[in-house]
Amino acid sequence: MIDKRRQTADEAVADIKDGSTVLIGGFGMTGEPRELCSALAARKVRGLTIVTNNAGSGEFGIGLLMKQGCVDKIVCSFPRVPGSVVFEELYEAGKLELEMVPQGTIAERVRAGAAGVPAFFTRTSWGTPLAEGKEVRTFDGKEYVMERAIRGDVALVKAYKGDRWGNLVYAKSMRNFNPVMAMGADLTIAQVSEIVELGELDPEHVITPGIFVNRVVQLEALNA
Amino acid sequence: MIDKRRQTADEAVADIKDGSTVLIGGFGMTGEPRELCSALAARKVRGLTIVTNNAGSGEFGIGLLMKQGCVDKIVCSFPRVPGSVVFEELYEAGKLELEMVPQGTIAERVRAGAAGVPAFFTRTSWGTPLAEGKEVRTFDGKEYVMERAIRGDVALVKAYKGDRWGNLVYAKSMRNFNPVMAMGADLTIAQVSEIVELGELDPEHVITPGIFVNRVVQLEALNA
Amino acid sequence: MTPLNRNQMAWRVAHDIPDGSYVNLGVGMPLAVVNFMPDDRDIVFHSENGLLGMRDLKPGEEPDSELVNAGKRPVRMLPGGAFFHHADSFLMIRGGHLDFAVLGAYEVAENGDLANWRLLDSKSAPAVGGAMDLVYGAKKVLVICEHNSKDGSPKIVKEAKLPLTGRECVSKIFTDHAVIERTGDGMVVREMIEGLTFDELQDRTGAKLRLANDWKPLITPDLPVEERPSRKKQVGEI
Amino acid sequence: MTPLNRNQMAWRVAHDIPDGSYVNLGVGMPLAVVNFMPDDRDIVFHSENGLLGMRDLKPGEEPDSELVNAGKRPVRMLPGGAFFHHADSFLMIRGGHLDFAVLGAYEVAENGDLANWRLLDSKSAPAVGGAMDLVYGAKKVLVICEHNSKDGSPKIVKEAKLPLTGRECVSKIFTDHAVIERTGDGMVVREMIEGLTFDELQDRTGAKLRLANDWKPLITPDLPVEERPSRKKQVGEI
Repeated sequence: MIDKRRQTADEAVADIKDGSTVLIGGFGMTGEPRELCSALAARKVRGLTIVTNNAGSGEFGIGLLMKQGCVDKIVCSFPRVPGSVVFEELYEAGKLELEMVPQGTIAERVRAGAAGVPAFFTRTSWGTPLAEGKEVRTFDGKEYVMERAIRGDVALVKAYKGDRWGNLVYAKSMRNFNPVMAMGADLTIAQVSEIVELGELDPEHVITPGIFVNRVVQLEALNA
Repeated sequence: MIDKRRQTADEAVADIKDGSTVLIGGFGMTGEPRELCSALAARKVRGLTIVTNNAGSGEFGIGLLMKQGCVDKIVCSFPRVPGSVVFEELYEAGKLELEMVPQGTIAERVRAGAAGVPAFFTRTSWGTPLAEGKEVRTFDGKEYVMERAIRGDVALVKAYKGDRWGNLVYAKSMRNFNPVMAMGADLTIAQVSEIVELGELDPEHVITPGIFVNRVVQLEALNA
Repeated sequence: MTPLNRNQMAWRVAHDIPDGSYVNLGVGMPLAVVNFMPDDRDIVFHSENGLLGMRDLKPGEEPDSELVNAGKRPVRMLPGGAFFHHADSFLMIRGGHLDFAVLGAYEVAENGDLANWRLLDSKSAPAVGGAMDLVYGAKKVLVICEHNSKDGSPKIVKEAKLPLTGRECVSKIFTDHAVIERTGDGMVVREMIEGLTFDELQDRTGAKLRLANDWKPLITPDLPVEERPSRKKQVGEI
Repeated sequence: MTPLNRNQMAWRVAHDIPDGSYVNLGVGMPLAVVNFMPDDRDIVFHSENGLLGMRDLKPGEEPDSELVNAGKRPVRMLPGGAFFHHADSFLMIRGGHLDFAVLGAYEVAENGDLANWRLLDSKSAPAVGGAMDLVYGAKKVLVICEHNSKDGSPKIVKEAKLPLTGRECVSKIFTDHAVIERTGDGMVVREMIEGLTFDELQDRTGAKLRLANDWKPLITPDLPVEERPSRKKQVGEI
């Protein structure tokens, strides 16, 4: 029987290793898998590379992971948001490596890693400092930058509902990076507001099919 | 006001030009935009390149397009299915150019064209005759084949329901190539079983957002 | 001579976008454009976090923490809207499916180069967001910015000195002084505010301008800017 | 000595797939595997046209023309299934998300090369479908095929002569005579049907085999193959 349910966030993240590359869904606080991040932070893992869009607000979730010294490097597009105090402090003290990647390039690199594509070309960042050191190639008279895939050891995502096969649906704009990150790692862990019976999610409406998801844990209710 | 509705298939395809590259959704007969293909065939356009998975069954839809002499070249993965008599006759007579592309490579090349990616690398077809003449490159010790994007002038797709903004939902396995082709062309035309009021399609359940679709025409009811 | 305020600039941009367009609004000043769309136009606003068909909340409407725009502010959805994930959202952007992107600017160069993501003297971390995706992805890039910085230096320059967001990507610039189009034949002034001469405008501009033969006065309604409680400005708000 | 029939071969493959696996079945003989899955295992079948969690129709169940598998035959969905489009479906295949692909074969070489999409003497058009995606994409590729062609020539060969589908990609071969695993140390026979000696098996095989120390007899239940109305065989049915 396939049963990907886990009882607690602690149990769900118990075996994540030091030095892992961890993809984290969410866009600002919307769709951030905060409880999974906090459970991981509580384990005081070390040497993580995290791939996510923003660098956390306050001292919870992604912010707590950084605060606890778990993170060596962050790959993101927009680290600073109101309240990204932990990031700013660590970055300015030189204690955190930052790889700045355009938002769409993060999404496409993670998707490429999920799709067996080791590298692709994109116009984005051509002629800018973010293309420095990258291969540039001309197709049909236009220059493009070669980008490499990102593959996670782990993905932490947040969804609205899930089932024991790992199927997920989201609510409104919490979808954002979550389905992308969910595809992109060897071990994908989802926190959901509600675990429903198998068959309750309409197969037409499933956004993340369970094949991408290894563990599902039910946490707080949506908007609770 | 955005109103992408058209009254008939004939009206919807009236301005498709000779020599166009036409992406066609469907997998065998499931999800084939048959009436749009037939309307295009009736116009006796010439010199089309069609990109699709199969090469039509019988003398309707894609089969009729070929029968009427509209097609110079077909890009597909699996031309022969029971009833693909028109294809077989033209191909064996040397009247139809065939570009054989693995099924996933068709999907990925069309998606790349939709996503502004001019080329990408894939393991698929490495070491086989279908990689001949293609650039091979090694990443992390494994060889990959470079594939170029496909971009359509036109896409013909079939969906279950649509609205006047061009949002589409599908029914079961008719989804197949349709949402992929819908993203991949400058002019996307959808035939649907039912046009519903704006707002009737739940934004959580829209599969093809209207941004990809230029025209929607209501044809036969599903399973009619 | 009275320069436009931010609302008037947003109003002017809004009236340049034709019915039926798909539009992305950058974080900061561009976000105000949504408030001034003419009622008779169906415009579909795209937000890079995965929304099509969004609008600002109506006064008194309850915000939903799960429904925010790219600036992380609560919005609502129009009938006909759709949700999708980030890879699909940036496929839309990067694949040329958007008609317009409206972006802020630190500098726009004579050749259309845009710099809007990083200041040279900044000690803190950079933040690029989706700007580099939008500049090459949207069919047309509209820039909305003050004509001059607070110290009087021009934002429309001969050559950009700041790190670029994209090369030769800007189509049209909407400032508090003028509407300027980038053409194959250089920067052309289409509209100027009343009481400003072309020579005065050129003096305030680093790039070489040309006045269109059919130029018009830049006129907008009175649109007072409400005082909002001050808050720390977000990076990327230009 | 009685070679297995097609159903028995499919049964044997089915019993090799552990609980919880995600599996794609190629068109033709592999499709029969779905009928013989042990009841106590949750196996999620993937179909490249965009289904996860499909099963064959139950006897008497009404077919739905909108719900077909990769062989274009009607199927049903289990609770927990999902629909998706072709780009996502092949992302699953090519990105390594499937545990097993079960494929037919014209030839399997000693080094694991597979040829299963094109015969040399064929005058008609080739047809590759999703085979080239599956051979490199699935974590393990299981081959189901008769041990010998109708003319007696081996399908497991020293070197493939037909156009390849993929290189060094086959993990395990299930024939009507034996179960053979490709190891770092060559082709190893894990099971043989009763009444067959290893020398006889080697005689019927082009590749060099080695008999595992712990080899077992290849035993399956009686599973008669029903006579079906003959129909034109589809290309790709191997």
